[in-house]
Amino acid sequence: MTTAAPSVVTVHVLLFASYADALGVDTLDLTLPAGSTVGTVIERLRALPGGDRLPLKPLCARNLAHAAAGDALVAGDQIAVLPPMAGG
Amino acid sequence: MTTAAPSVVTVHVLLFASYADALGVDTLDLTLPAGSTVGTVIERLRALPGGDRLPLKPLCARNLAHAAAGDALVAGDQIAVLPPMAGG
Amino acid sequence: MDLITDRPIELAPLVASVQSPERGGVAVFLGQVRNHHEGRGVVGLEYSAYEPMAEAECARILAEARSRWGAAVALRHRIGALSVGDAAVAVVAASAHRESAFAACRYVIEEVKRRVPIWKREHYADGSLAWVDPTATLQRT
Amino acid sequence: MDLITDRPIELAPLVASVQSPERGGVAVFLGQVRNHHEGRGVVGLEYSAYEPMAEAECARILAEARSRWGAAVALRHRIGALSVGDAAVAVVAASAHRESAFAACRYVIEEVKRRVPIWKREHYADGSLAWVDPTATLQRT
Repeated sequence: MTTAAPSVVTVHVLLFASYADALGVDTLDLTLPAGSTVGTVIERLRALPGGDRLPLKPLCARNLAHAAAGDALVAGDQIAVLPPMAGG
Repeated sequence: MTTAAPSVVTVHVLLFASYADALGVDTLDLTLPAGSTVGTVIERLRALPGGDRLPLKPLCARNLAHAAAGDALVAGDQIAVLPPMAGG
Repeated sequence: MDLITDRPIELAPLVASVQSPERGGVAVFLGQVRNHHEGRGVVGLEYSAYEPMAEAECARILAEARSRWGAAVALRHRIGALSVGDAAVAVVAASAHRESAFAACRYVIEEVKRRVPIWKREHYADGSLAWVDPTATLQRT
Repeated sequence: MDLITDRPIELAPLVASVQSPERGGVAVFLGQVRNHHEGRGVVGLEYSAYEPMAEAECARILAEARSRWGAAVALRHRIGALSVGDAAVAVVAASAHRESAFAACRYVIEEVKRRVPIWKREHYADGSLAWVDPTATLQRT
Protein backbone atom coordinates (compact mmCIF):
# COMPACT_ATOMS: atom_id res chain seq x y z
CA MET A 1 0.00 0.00 0.00
CA THR A 2 1.41 3.37 -0.98
CA THR A 3 0.89 6.57 1.01
CA ALA A 4 -1.26 9.06 -0.88
CA ALA A 5 -2.56 12.52 0.02
CA PRO A 6 -6.05 12.09 1.50
CA SER A 7 -8.65 12.94 -1.09
CA VAL A 8 -11.13 14.43 1.39
CA VAL A 9 -11.17 16.45 4.65
CA THR A 10 -13.84 16.34 7.30
CA VAL A 11 -14.45 19.48 9.36
CA HIS A 12 -16.79 20.31 12.23
CA VAL A 13 -19.12 23.21 11.52
CA LEU A 14 -20.78 25.33 14.20
CA LEU A 15 -23.75 27.58 13.53
CA PHE A 16 -25.11 30.19 15.93
CA ALA A 17 -28.13 32.34 16.61
CA SER A 18 -29.99 33.35 13.42
CA TYR A 19 -27.79 31.09 11.26
CA ALA A 20 -28.59 28.06 13.39
CA ASP A 21 -32.28 28.97 13.12
CA ALA A 22 -31.97 29.34 9.33
CA LEU A 23 -30.52 25.86 8.81
CA GLY A 24 -32.29 24.24 11.74
CA VAL A 25 -29.03 22.79 13.15
CA ASP A 26 -26.23 24.17 15.26
CA THR A 27 -23.52 21.61 14.55
CA LEU A 28 -22.77 19.43 11.56
CA ASP A 29 -19.79 17.66 10.03
CA LEU A 30 -18.93 18.28 6.40
CA THR A 31 -16.67 16.08 4.29
CA LEU A 32 -15.20 18.04 1.40
CA PRO A 33 -12.64 17.47 -1.35
CA ALA A 34 -9.02 17.98 -0.40
CA GLY A 35 -8.00 21.56 -1.13
CA SER A 36 -11.31 22.97 0.08
CA THR A 37 -11.35 26.26 1.93
CA VAL A 38 -13.47 28.06 4.48
CA GLY A 39 -15.32 29.50 1.47
CA THR A 40 -16.16 25.95 0.33
CA VAL A 41 -17.88 25.35 3.68
CA ILE A 42 -20.04 28.41 3.14
CA GLU A 43 -20.98 27.31 -0.40
CA ARG A 44 -22.07 23.92 0.93
CA LEU A 45 -24.05 25.45 3.79
CA ARG A 46 -25.81 27.83 1.40
CA ALA A 47 -26.92 24.83 -0.70
CA LEU A 48 -28.66 23.23 2.28
CA PRO A 49 -32.36 23.86 3.01
CA GLY A 50 -32.62 27.33 4.57
CA GLY A 51 -29.01 28.06 3.60
CA ASP A 52 -30.06 30.88 1.29
CA ARG A 53 -30.66 32.93 4.42
CA LEU A 54 -26.92 33.01 5.07
CA PRO A 55 -25.03 35.90 3.48
CA LEU A 56 -22.59 35.13 0.66
CA LYS A 57 -19.61 36.01 2.84
CA PRO A 58 -20.43 35.56 6.51
CA LEU A 59 -17.83 36.13 9.19
CA CYS A 60 -16.08 32.84 9.98
CA ALA A 61 -13.70 31.52 12.58
CA ARG A 62 -11.35 28.57 12.26
CA ASN A 63 -10.27 26.95 15.51
CA LEU A 64 -11.33 29.98 17.64
CA ALA A 65 -9.67 32.71 15.54
CA HIS A 66 -11.13 34.85 12.78
CA ALA A 67 -10.60 33.25 9.36
CA ALA A 68 -10.61 34.35 5.71
CA ALA A 69 -12.69 32.65 2.99
CA GLY A 70 -9.52 31.50 1.25
CA ASP A 71 -8.05 29.68 4.26
CA ALA A 72 -7.41 26.02 3.42
CA LEU A 73 -9.12 23.39 5.56
CA VAL A 74 -7.25 20.81 7.62
CA ALA A 75 -8.99 17.63 8.73
CA GLY A 76 -10.60 18.17 12.13
CA ASP A 77 -10.87 21.96 11.86
CA GLN A 78 -13.65 23.62 13.80
CA ILE A 79 -15.28 26.13 11.46
CA ALA A 80 -17.71 28.53 13.10
CA VAL A 81 -20.04 30.71 11.05
CA LEU A 82 -20.74 33.88 12.97
CA PRO A 83 -23.82 36.09 12.58
CA PRO A 84 -23.35 39.82 13.16
CA MET A 85 -22.23 40.15 16.75
CA ALA A 86 -24.56 41.72 19.26
CA GLY A 87 -22.81 41.54 22.60
CA GLY A 88 -22.51 44.36 25.10
CA MET B 1 -31.49 115.52 57.91
CA THR B 2 -31.11 114.89 54.16
CA THR B 3 -30.59 111.48 52.57
CA ALA B 4 -27.17 111.06 51.04
CA ALA B 5 -25.52 108.18 49.22
CA PRO B 6 -23.49 106.17 51.71
CA SER B 7 -19.81 107.05 51.40
CA VAL B 8 -18.56 103.56 52.21
CA VAL B 9 -19.51 99.90 51.68
CA THR B 10 -18.63 97.03 53.97
CA VAL B 11 -18.21 93.56 52.43
CA HIS B 12 -17.41 90.15 53.87
CA VAL B 13 -14.31 88.54 52.41
CA LEU B 14 -13.61 84.81 52.41
CA LEU B 15 -10.17 83.32 51.81
CA PHE B 16 -9.46 79.67 51.19
CA ALA B 17 -6.66 77.13 51.13
CA SER B 18 -3.30 78.67 50.14
CA TYR B 19 -4.72 82.20 50.17
CA ALA B 20 -5.98 81.81 53.73
CA ASP B 21 -2.54 80.50 54.68
CA ALA B 22 -0.85 83.44 52.93
CA LEU B 23 -2.81 86.08 54.86
CA GLY B 24 -3.23 84.07 58.05
CA VAL B 25 -7.02 84.59 58.10
CA ASP B 26 -9.95 83.01 56.35
CA THR B 27 -12.60 85.67 56.86
CA LEU B 28 -12.43 89.42 57.22
CA ASP B 29 -14.67 92.41 56.69
CA LEU B 30 -13.44 95.28 54.55
CA THR B 31 -14.92 98.78 54.54
CA LEU B 32 -14.17 100.49 51.25
CA PRO B 33 -15.10 103.76 49.53
CA ALA B 34 -18.41 103.79 47.69
CA GLY B 35 -17.85 102.84 44.04
CA SER B 36 -15.30 100.18 44.92
CA THR B 37 -15.22 96.98 42.90
CA VAL B 38 -14.16 93.37 43.36
CA GLY B 39 -10.75 94.53 42.10
CA THR B 40 -10.53 97.03 44.97
CA VAL B 41 -10.92 94.13 47.41
CA ILE B 42 -7.97 92.37 45.80
CA GLU B 43 -5.82 95.52 45.94
CA ARG B 44 -6.56 95.87 49.67
CA LEU B 45 -5.85 92.21 50.36
CA ARG B 46 -2.56 92.39 48.46
CA ALA B 47 -1.52 95.32 50.69
CA LEU B 48 -1.98 93.22 53.85
CA PRO B 49 0.91 91.25 55.40
CA GLY B 50 1.37 88.14 53.25
CA GLY B 51 -0.92 89.58 50.59
CA ASP B 52 1.88 89.70 48.05
CA ARG B 53 1.46 85.93 47.73
CA LEU B 54 -1.91 86.44 46.09
CA PRO B 55 -1.85 86.78 42.31
CA LEU B 56 -2.73 90.15 40.78
CA LYS B 57 -5.98 88.81 39.38
CA PRO B 58 -7.20 85.83 41.35
CA LEU B 59 -10.47 84.12 40.57
CA CYS B 60 -13.26 85.71 42.64
CA ALA B 61 -16.87 84.99 43.44
CA ARG B 62 -19.52 87.46 44.58
CA ASN B 63 -22.47 85.98 46.46
CA LEU B 64 -21.74 82.40 45.25
CA ALA B 65 -21.29 83.18 41.55
CA HIS B 66 -18.14 83.87 39.58
CA ALA B 67 -17.36 87.61 39.48
CA ALA B 68 -15.27 89.99 37.34
CA ALA B 69 -12.76 92.43 38.79
CA GLY B 70 -14.87 95.37 37.60
CA ASP B 71 -18.06 94.31 39.37
CA ALA B 72 -19.25 97.04 41.74
CA LEU B 73 -19.64 96.16 45.41
CA VAL B 74 -22.92 96.38 47.28
CA ALA B 75 -22.96 96.61 51.07
CA GLY B 76 -23.11 93.14 52.59
CA ASP B 77 -21.65 91.32 49.55
CA GLN B 78 -19.80 88.10 50.21
CA ILE B 79 -16.60 88.21 48.18
CA ALA B 80 -14.67 84.92 47.97
CA VAL B 81 -11.12 84.81 46.66
CA LEU B 82 -10.55 81.43 45.07
CA PRO B 83 -7.18 79.70 44.66
CA PRO B 84 -6.77 77.44 41.63
CA MET B 85 -9.34 74.69 42.04
CA ALA B 86 -8.16 71.21 42.78
CA GLY B 87 -11.27 69.10 43.23
CA GLY B 88 -11.89 65.74 41.69
CA MET C 1 -11.02 33.29 33.18
CA ASP C 2 -14.85 33.44 33.44
CA LEU C 3 -15.10 36.63 31.38
CA ILE C 4 -18.31 35.12 30.01
CA THR C 5 -20.69 34.06 32.77
CA ASP C 6 -24.24 32.84 33.18
CA ARG C 7 -24.50 34.31 36.67
CA PRO C 8 -25.48 37.87 37.69
CA ILE C 9 -22.69 40.43 37.33
CA GLU C 10 -21.62 42.07 40.57
CA LEU C 11 -19.97 45.44 40.08
CA ALA C 12 -18.29 45.92 43.46
CA PRO C 13 -15.84 42.99 43.30
CA LEU C 14 -15.03 43.86 39.69
CA VAL C 15 -14.14 47.44 40.69
CA ALA C 16 -12.14 46.13 43.64
CA SER C 17 -10.18 43.86 41.31
CA VAL C 18 -8.62 46.82 39.46
CA GLN C 19 -8.15 49.24 42.35
CA SER C 20 -4.72 49.91 43.80
CA PRO C 21 -3.02 52.80 45.59
CA GLU C 22 -1.16 53.83 42.41
CA ARG C 23 -4.33 54.15 40.35
CA GLY C 24 -6.34 57.30 41.03
CA GLY C 25 -8.93 57.00 38.27
CA VAL C 26 -11.46 54.24 37.74
CA ALA C 27 -13.84 54.31 34.76
CA VAL C 28 -16.74 51.90 34.58
CA PHE C 29 -19.25 50.99 31.92
CA LEU C 30 -22.32 49.02 32.80
CA GLY C 31 -24.66 47.83 30.06
CA GLN C 32 -28.12 46.86 31.18
CA VAL C 33 -31.13 45.36 29.49
CA ARG C 34 -33.36 48.17 28.27
CA ASN C 35 -37.12 47.99 28.02
CA HIS C 36 -37.08 49.28 24.44
CA HIS C 37 -35.22 48.80 21.16
CA GLU C 38 -35.91 50.70 17.95
CA GLY C 39 -39.30 51.70 19.23
CA ARG C 40 -40.42 48.23 20.34
CA GLY C 41 -41.12 47.25 23.93
CA VAL C 42 -38.63 44.67 25.22
CA VAL C 43 -39.53 42.42 28.14
CA GLY C 44 -36.33 40.35 28.28
CA LEU C 45 -33.63 38.76 26.19
CA GLU C 46 -31.21 35.92 25.92
CA TYR C 47 -27.54 36.08 25.06
CA SER C 48 -25.82 33.12 23.48
CA ALA C 49 -22.11 32.89 22.76
CA TYR C 50 -19.52 30.82 20.98
CA GLU C 51 -18.04 30.49 24.41
CA PRO C 52 -14.44 29.34 23.90
CA MET C 53 -13.87 31.95 21.20
CA ALA C 54 -15.69 34.65 23.18
CA GLU C 55 -13.46 33.98 26.19
CA ALA C 56 -10.35 34.08 24.01
CA GLU C 57 -11.39 37.26 22.20
CA CYS C 58 -12.28 39.03 25.47
CA ALA C 59 -8.90 38.07 26.91
CA ARG C 60 -7.18 39.46 23.81
CA ILE C 61 -9.11 42.74 24.09
CA LEU C 62 -8.15 43.10 27.78
CA ALA C 63 -4.50 42.40 26.95
CA GLU C 64 -4.59 45.08 24.24
CA ALA C 65 -6.06 47.65 26.65
CA ARG C 66 -3.50 46.84 29.34
CA SER C 67 -0.66 47.15 26.88
CA ARG C 68 -1.87 50.32 25.20
CA TRP C 69 -2.85 52.36 28.29
CA GLY C 70 -1.01 50.64 31.12
CA ALA C 71 -4.40 50.30 32.79
CA ALA C 72 -5.79 47.56 34.96
CA VAL C 73 -8.92 46.31 33.23
CA ALA C 74 -11.59 43.74 33.94
CA LEU C 75 -14.69 42.57 32.12
CA ARG C 76 -17.73 40.38 32.59
CA HIS C 77 -20.32 39.57 29.95
CA ARG C 78 -23.39 37.68 30.94
CA ILE C 79 -25.09 35.06 28.79
CA GLY C 80 -28.38 33.20 29.16
CA ALA C 81 -31.79 34.66 29.96
CA LEU C 82 -31.86 38.24 31.28
CA SER C 83 -34.67 40.51 32.43
CA VAL C 84 -35.08 44.23 31.92
CA GLY C 85 -32.62 46.03 34.23
CA ASP C 86 -30.20 43.12 34.52
CA ALA C 87 -26.54 43.91 33.89
CA ALA C 88 -25.45 42.38 30.58
CA VAL C 89 -21.87 43.63 30.54
CA ALA C 90 -19.53 45.45 32.88
CA VAL C 91 -16.13 46.93 32.05
CA VAL C 92 -13.82 48.51 34.65
CA ALA C 93 -10.53 50.26 33.97
CA ALA C 94 -8.20 51.81 36.53
CA SER C 95 -5.18 53.95 35.82
CA ALA C 96 -3.06 56.64 37.43
CA HIS C 97 -5.05 59.29 35.58
CA ARG C 98 -8.60 59.58 34.35
CA GLU C 99 -7.82 60.05 30.65
CA SER C 100 -6.30 56.60 30.30
CA ALA C 101 -8.97 55.00 32.51
CA PHE C 102 -11.73 56.41 30.28
CA ALA C 103 -9.88 55.51 27.08
CA ALA C 104 -9.21 51.92 28.16
CA CYS C 105 -12.80 51.44 29.35
CA ARG C 106 -14.23 52.81 26.13
CA TYR C 107 -11.88 50.69 24.00
CA VAL C 108 -12.88 47.49 25.76
CA ILE C 109 -16.63 47.98 25.38
CA GLU C 110 -16.34 49.04 21.72
CA GLU C 111 -14.16 46.05 20.84
CA VAL C 112 -16.39 43.66 22.77
CA LYS C 113 -19.36 44.80 20.71
CA ARG C 114 -17.39 44.58 17.47
CA ARG C 115 -15.37 41.38 17.88
CA VAL C 116 -16.77 39.02 20.49
CA PRO C 117 -19.04 36.24 19.21
CA ILE C 118 -22.10 36.86 21.37
CA TRP C 119 -25.65 37.14 20.07
CA LYS C 120 -28.76 38.61 21.57
CA ARG C 121 -32.37 37.54 21.03
CA GLU C 122 -34.89 40.04 22.25
CA HIS C 123 -38.30 39.11 23.61
CA TYR C 124 -40.86 41.74 22.73
CA ALA C 125 -43.95 42.89 24.54
CA ASP C 126 -46.12 41.50 21.72
CA GLY C 127 -44.73 37.97 22.32
CA SER C 128 -42.43 37.86 19.29
CA LEU C 129 -38.67 37.19 19.34
CA ALA C 130 -35.81 38.38 17.15
CA TRP C 131 -32.06 38.03 16.98
CA VAL C 132 -30.60 41.52 17.05
CA ASP C 133 -28.49 42.39 14.03
CA PRO C 134 -26.59 45.64 14.57
CA THR C 135 -25.44 45.56 10.94
CA ALA C 136 -28.97 44.92 9.62
CA THR C 137 -27.63 42.80 6.74
CA LEU C 138 -29.94 39.91 7.61
CA GLN C 139 -33.48 41.02 8.27
CA ARG C 140 -35.39 38.62 10.46
CA THR C 141 -38.34 38.82 12.77
CA MET D 1 -28.44 68.26 47.75
CA ASP D 2 -25.39 66.88 49.59
CA LEU D 3 -23.28 66.80 46.45
CA ILE D 4 -20.41 67.75 48.75
CA THR D 5 -20.09 65.42 51.71
CA ASP D 6 -17.71 64.70 54.56
CA ARG D 7 -18.78 61.05 54.70
CA PRO D 8 -17.42 58.11 52.68
CA ILE D 9 -18.80 57.87 49.15
CA GLU D 10 -20.77 54.72 48.42
CA LEU D 11 -20.92 53.84 44.75
CA ALA D 12 -23.81 51.35 44.72
CA PRO D 13 -26.60 53.73 45.84
CA LEU D 14 -25.26 56.39 43.49
CA VAL D 15 -25.45 53.98 40.54
CA ALA D 16 -28.91 52.87 41.64
CA SER D 17 -30.06 56.50 41.69
CA VAL D 18 -29.58 56.87 37.91
CA GLN D 19 -30.68 53.44 36.74
CA SER D 20 -34.01 52.93 35.06
CA PRO D 21 -35.46 50.49 32.53
CA GLU D 22 -35.15 53.05 29.71
CA ARG D 23 -31.44 53.60 30.27
CA GLY D 24 -29.22 50.83 28.95
CA GLY D 25 -25.83 52.46 29.48
CA VAL D 26 -24.28 53.59 32.74
CA ALA D 27 -20.86 55.26 32.79
CA VAL D 28 -19.07 55.82 36.08
CA PHE D 29 -15.97 57.72 37.10
CA LEU D 30 -14.44 57.13 40.49
CA GLY D 31 -11.52 59.28 41.63
CA GLN D 32 -9.49 57.88 44.47
CA VAL D 33 -6.61 59.17 46.56
CA ARG D 34 -3.36 58.05 44.93
CA ASN D 35 -0.18 57.27 46.83
CA HIS D 36 1.89 59.49 44.52
CA HIS D 37 1.80 62.93 42.88
CA GLU D 38 4.45 64.31 40.58
CA GLY D 39 6.95 61.78 41.85
CA ARG D 40 6.34 62.36 45.56
CA GLY D 41 4.90 59.79 47.94
CA VAL D 42 1.46 60.81 49.24
CA VAL D 43 0.14 59.38 52.52
CA GLY D 44 -3.17 61.25 52.68
CA LEU D 45 -4.85 64.53 51.92
CA GLU D 46 -7.53 66.93 52.95
CA TYR D 47 -10.11 68.59 50.75
CA SER D 48 -11.64 71.90 51.75
CA ALA D 49 -14.43 73.65 49.88
CA TYR D 50 -16.33 76.90 49.68
CA GLU D 51 -19.30 74.73 50.42
CA PRO D 52 -22.35 76.80 49.43
CA MET D 53 -20.75 77.78 46.13
CA ALA D 54 -19.43 74.26 45.51
CA GLU D 55 -22.92 72.83 45.99
CA ALA D 56 -24.40 75.43 43.66
CA GLU D 57 -21.74 74.93 40.99
CA CYS D 58 -22.07 71.12 41.12
CA ALA D 59 -25.85 71.44 40.76
CA ARG D 60 -25.36 73.72 37.73
CA ILE D 61 -22.96 71.21 36.12
CA LEU D 62 -25.41 68.34 36.63
CA ALA D 63 -28.23 70.42 35.15
CA GLU D 64 -26.07 71.19 32.11
CA ALA D 65 -25.28 67.50 31.59
CA ARG D 66 -28.93 66.49 31.92
CA SER D 67 -30.00 69.13 29.45
CA ARG D 68 -27.26 68.46 26.90
CA TRP D 69 -27.35 64.64 26.83
CA GLY D 70 -30.73 63.79 28.30
CA ALA D 71 -28.84 61.64 30.76
CA ALA D 72 -29.55 60.92 34.39
CA VAL D 73 -26.46 62.05 36.31
CA ALA D 74 -25.36 62.06 39.92
CA LEU D 75 -22.27 63.24 41.74
CA ARG D 76 -20.62 63.11 45.13
CA HIS D 77 -17.44 64.92 46.13
CA ARG D 78 -15.92 64.22 49.48
CA ILE D 79 -14.25 66.83 51.67
CA GLY D 80 -12.25 66.54 54.87
CA ALA D 81 -9.39 64.16 55.64
CA LEU D 82 -8.92 61.22 53.24
CA SER D 83 -6.51 58.32 53.17
CA VAL D 84 -4.85 56.66 50.20
CA GLY D 85 -7.47 54.58 48.37
CA ASP D 86 -10.46 56.56 49.65
CA ALA D 87 -12.94 57.71 47.02
CA ALA D 88 -12.69 61.48 46.56
CA VAL D 89 -15.26 61.89 43.81
CA ALA D 90 -17.81 59.74 42.03
CA VAL D 91 -19.78 60.61 38.90
CA VAL D 92 -22.47 58.37 37.41
CA ALA D 93 -24.36 58.96 34.16
CA ALA D 94 -27.08 56.77 32.69
CA SER D 95 -28.61 57.11 29.28
CA ALA D 96 -30.39 55.04 26.64
CA HIS D 97 -27.06 54.57 24.82
CA ARG D 98 -23.45 54.38 25.88
CA GLU D 99 -22.17 57.34 23.85
CA SER D 100 -24.26 59.84 25.77
CA ALA D 101 -23.58 58.11 29.10
CA PHE D 102 -19.82 58.37 28.55
CA ALA D 103 -20.05 61.94 27.26
CA ALA D 104 -22.15 63.15 30.19
CA CYS D 105 -19.91 61.39 32.73
CA ARG D 106 -16.77 62.87 31.21
CA TYR D 107 -18.31 66.35 31.05
CA VAL D 108 -19.26 66.33 34.71
CA ILE D 109 -15.84 65.28 36.01
CA GLU D 110 -14.00 67.75 33.76
CA GLU D 111 -16.25 70.64 34.79
CA VAL D 112 -16.03 69.71 38.47
CA LYS D 113 -12.26 69.92 38.27
CA ARG D 114 -12.39 73.21 36.39
CA ARG D 115 -15.18 75.12 38.11
CA VAL D 116 -15.98 73.84 41.58
CA PRO D 117 -14.28 75.64 44.49
CA ILE D 118 -12.61 72.71 46.20
CA TRP D 119 -8.98 72.60 47.27
CA LYS D 120 -6.69 69.73 48.10
CA ARG D 121 -3.77 69.69 50.54
CA GLU D 122 -1.54 66.67 50.13
CA HIS D 123 0.34 65.08 53.01
CA TYR D 124 3.66 63.68 51.82
CA ALA D 125 5.67 60.73 53.02
CA ASP D 126 8.41 63.12 54.24
CA GLY D 127 5.97 64.88 56.60
CA SER D 128 5.48 68.02 54.51
CA LEU D 129 2.16 69.39 53.26
CA ALA D 130 1.21 71.37 50.17
CA TRP D 131 -1.92 72.77 48.56
CA VAL D 132 -2.15 71.33 45.08
CA ASP D 133 -2.17 73.93 42.33
CA PRO D 134 -3.09 72.36 38.98
CA THR D 135 -2.31 75.65 37.23
CA ALA D 136 1.07 76.02 38.98
CA THR D 137 0.75 79.81 39.00
CA LEU D 138 1.37 79.94 42.74
CA GLN D 139 4.28 77.78 43.78
CA ARG D 140 4.10 76.65 47.40
CA THR D 141 5.50 73.83 49.45
